[in-house]
Amino acid sequence: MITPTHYMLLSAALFIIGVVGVLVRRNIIIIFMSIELILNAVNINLVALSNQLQNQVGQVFAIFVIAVAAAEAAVGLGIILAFYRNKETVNIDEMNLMRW
Amino acid sequence: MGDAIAFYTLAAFILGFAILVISTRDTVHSILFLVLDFLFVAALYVLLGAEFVAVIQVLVYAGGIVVLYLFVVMLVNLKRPPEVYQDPNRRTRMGYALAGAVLVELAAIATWGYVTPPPPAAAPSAMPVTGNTEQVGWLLYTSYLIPFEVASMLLLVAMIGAIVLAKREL
Amino acid sequence: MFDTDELVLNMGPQHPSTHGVLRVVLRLDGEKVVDADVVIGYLHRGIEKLSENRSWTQIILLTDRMDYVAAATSNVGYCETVEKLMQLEVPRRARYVRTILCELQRIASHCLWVGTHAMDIGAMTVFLYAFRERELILDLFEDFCGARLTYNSMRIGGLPLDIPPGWDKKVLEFCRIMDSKLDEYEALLTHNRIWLERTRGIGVIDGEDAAGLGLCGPALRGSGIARDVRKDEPYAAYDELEFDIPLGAAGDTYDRYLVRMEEFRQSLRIIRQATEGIPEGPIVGKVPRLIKPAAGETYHAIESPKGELGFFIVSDGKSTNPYRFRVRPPSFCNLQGLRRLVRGHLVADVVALIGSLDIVLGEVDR
Amino acid sequence: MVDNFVIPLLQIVIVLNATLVGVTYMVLLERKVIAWAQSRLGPMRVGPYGILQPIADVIKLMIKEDITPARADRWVFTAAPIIAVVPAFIVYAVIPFGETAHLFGRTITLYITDINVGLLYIVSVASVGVYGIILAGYSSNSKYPLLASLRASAQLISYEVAVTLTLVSVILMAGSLSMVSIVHAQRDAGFWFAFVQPIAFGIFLVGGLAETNRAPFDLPEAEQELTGGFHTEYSGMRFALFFLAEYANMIVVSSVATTLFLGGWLRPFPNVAALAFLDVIPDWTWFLAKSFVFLYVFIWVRATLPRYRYDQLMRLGWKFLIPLAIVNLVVTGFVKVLAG
Repeated sequence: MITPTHYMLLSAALFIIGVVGVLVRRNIIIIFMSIELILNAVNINLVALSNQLQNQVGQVFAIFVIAVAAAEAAVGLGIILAFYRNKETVNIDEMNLMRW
Repeated sequence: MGDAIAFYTLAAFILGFAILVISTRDTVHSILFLVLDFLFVAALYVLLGAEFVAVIQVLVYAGGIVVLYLFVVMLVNLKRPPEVYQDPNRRTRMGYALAGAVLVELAAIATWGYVTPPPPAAAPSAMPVTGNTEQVGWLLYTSYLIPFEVASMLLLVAMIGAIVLAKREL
Repeated sequence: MFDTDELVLNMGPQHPSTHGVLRVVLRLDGEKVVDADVVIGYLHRGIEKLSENRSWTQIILLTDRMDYVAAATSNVGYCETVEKLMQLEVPRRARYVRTILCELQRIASHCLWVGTHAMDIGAMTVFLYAFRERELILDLFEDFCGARLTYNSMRIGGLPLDIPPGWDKKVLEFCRIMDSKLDEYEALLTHNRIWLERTRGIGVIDGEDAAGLGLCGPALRGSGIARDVRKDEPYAAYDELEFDIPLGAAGDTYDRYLVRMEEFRQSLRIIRQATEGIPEGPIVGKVPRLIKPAAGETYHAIESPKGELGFFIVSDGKSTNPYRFRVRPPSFCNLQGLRRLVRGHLVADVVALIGSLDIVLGEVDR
Repeated sequence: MVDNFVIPLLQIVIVLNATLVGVTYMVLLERKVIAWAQSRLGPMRVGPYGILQPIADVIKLMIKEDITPARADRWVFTAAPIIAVVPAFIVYAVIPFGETAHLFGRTITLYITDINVGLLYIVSVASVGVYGIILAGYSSNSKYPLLASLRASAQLISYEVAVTLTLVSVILMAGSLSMVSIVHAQRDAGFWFAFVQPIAFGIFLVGGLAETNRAPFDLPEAEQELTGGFHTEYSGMRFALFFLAEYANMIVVSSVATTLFLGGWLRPFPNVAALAFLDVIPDWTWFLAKSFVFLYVFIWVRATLPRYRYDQLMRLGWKFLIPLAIVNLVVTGFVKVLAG
């Protein structure tokens, strides 16, 4: 029997993988992708609970999360491009100036 | 039984690909694994009876957002590997340790903190429509109309922001 | 301000739309062409040097190999230069036949141009239509001299053979067919919105710049400069025939296209007049058995389909081959404009512009 | 057992095989039609009038050497054609070729499945197909394919927006995302949606041409500019997979257009009782005939029109088609609300 706890554990594990990606990797594109993983972990939770409660509100929120992720990706990648144009790098350890 | 097999298979794929996403050296491979990961998450949504979210997951995440990532990776054709330089003050092990601590905490909460929820509220039955897509749509355009509009505004702002950031000369 | 890398793209020498073995090294910013280096020489056979070791008659067949899609024009150009050097009188009948051949050749060459140009821009049907009509011209040439590509169809002082009986009727019949086929091409292209968008305002060059770069032929007339050797320094029978020189105004790819399309019709007009007015008479003038011009030099140009095709020949008066032989090929001169034309345009326009200049690499490299 | 397992499996096998054969003969049809348009004969050697040409082509492609360029990204290079071809085929799962057929005493549906998010499923699966093209260009480690795949990704994403917006207008009319329900809605309404949504229909056709990389939007594979585009470095079977994907996508687009705008398997004028004698013809015939018309138009357009340039294509998509689709959508919504 698969209970919401199973989904929560899966979600927690996915969340942590994302967190590790954010903390450990230095390529900013990979870090962004790790953030997407984290958002997906949240979505799994929302949808699983929505299924458990027989209430679609969780799915509505999952859709909002996807919308926010799209916005985040657009702006974030815009920043990456602008940054790359100036510094020719996507390594966050080299992004140590507030302005140039 | 079938549910359990499906869940464990999907969970294994989701976690496996997630680990590959953050561990692969080549960014493009990483993006490919991310797409696969999202597809399996979508399959999980189908398993949970949320077809609409599943399709949106594939359409927006796999078909839209990740293509954007791929686009950016191809635009920044790097002359040197992106991760050769490491900040001397970086504490990678600390990162692992912190993440592990959070995992333990989350797992503990999920396992012992989860209380069986009260029986479903009366809200769903008040909906005049049946079917997953219709219900999600109904909620989006009634109870959650304002958040929906805010989200669309956010997307608009993000779009303008992305154009301003990425375009060289306006 | 730093910028993203420029991408260096090698277009050619093996590329489907560089019309041969042209190599263009493009420096791209995204898809925008920042600069272009034109590299030529992949088809260099040393025709000019070879000619200095051939007898005057043998050179005719070398000129076939320069602009191989308009071989008859090169033949005529060379023979007229030698005739000018030797001050030979060419009979009127020969001059008329030369005019017909030159204009047929112009239509054949323009057919090839309109086909490949349209193909470069993606309209592949025009290509096959144009080749269908080019085939008719090749048949006419086959009737006349037996060859379909490298004609060797001219002799110093006149023609090798008289026109076969009934040939003039076939030529007139061809003119009738070609008239309607031209409307077909134009129906597919001239008012096609995509075609307009792809050619209007692409590679604009004003008359002054075009002349300064040494462009010639339709590429120059597209910019509004009325320079046509057939009118300015008439040769063959052009002074006796009526025709107009179509001119463009904007100097863009579309105007160059329109100029060439109108040249089709003008050529047909010339062919009709010339065919109906072929005078009787000998086909060869008084030519010495051994062609050995007196010492001297001369330059003579004719209007080939691609522009001003000039021959500069020096004879030392002693040997039976030229002392110096130099060609001013229109394709080579037009190609100089490419770098100026492509700057600021997109990769897709580069192929449109190469097509619009109508180059033949055999002539560029010689 | 039979109903849940054998019949669906048979349906899948039949649809897949029919599609494969359809694709190969689509290539022949295209060559023939274009040849006739260009006053040629087209393939004539293999079999009478060249009808066995596709078989020869397939054999040729299968036995040709499969080359992986040096310094290509080997895994991605191999995966790209598969990624391109799989979405093109799994879309067929929801396309209704007809309603039902009676065979050996059973009633069999003429579609593999009818899910209630059918249309969104098609759109989302098709959007995954983009990866095949992008990754092919990227992994070839060659400049022309890279340029082509950058073009392709931008083009496909842009036109997807316009196409999806037109689909929303149709969904508004039908009140359902299920492909079968959309056809039923047209039957109940008594007209094809092409007549009430002509703008959406037009945008869908143009967008469909662009989504399948067909002329005049075949920039990602512009032979004259990019020497073949994203599949320049591919050969043999892997090249054939791209080919397969492209033509399968063409069939998908025409099938979707038929279902959404031309009443799917319905006979012409489904509300005119006087034409009821047409019901003798099986419904899937109508579907195939209508799809064929679209395929023919695709080929016809290719034989006629020159190619757009990249920036013009983008301008057409973003500044013309998408605003038009939005206006159409809003107007449809208003009419729908006002009408009841």
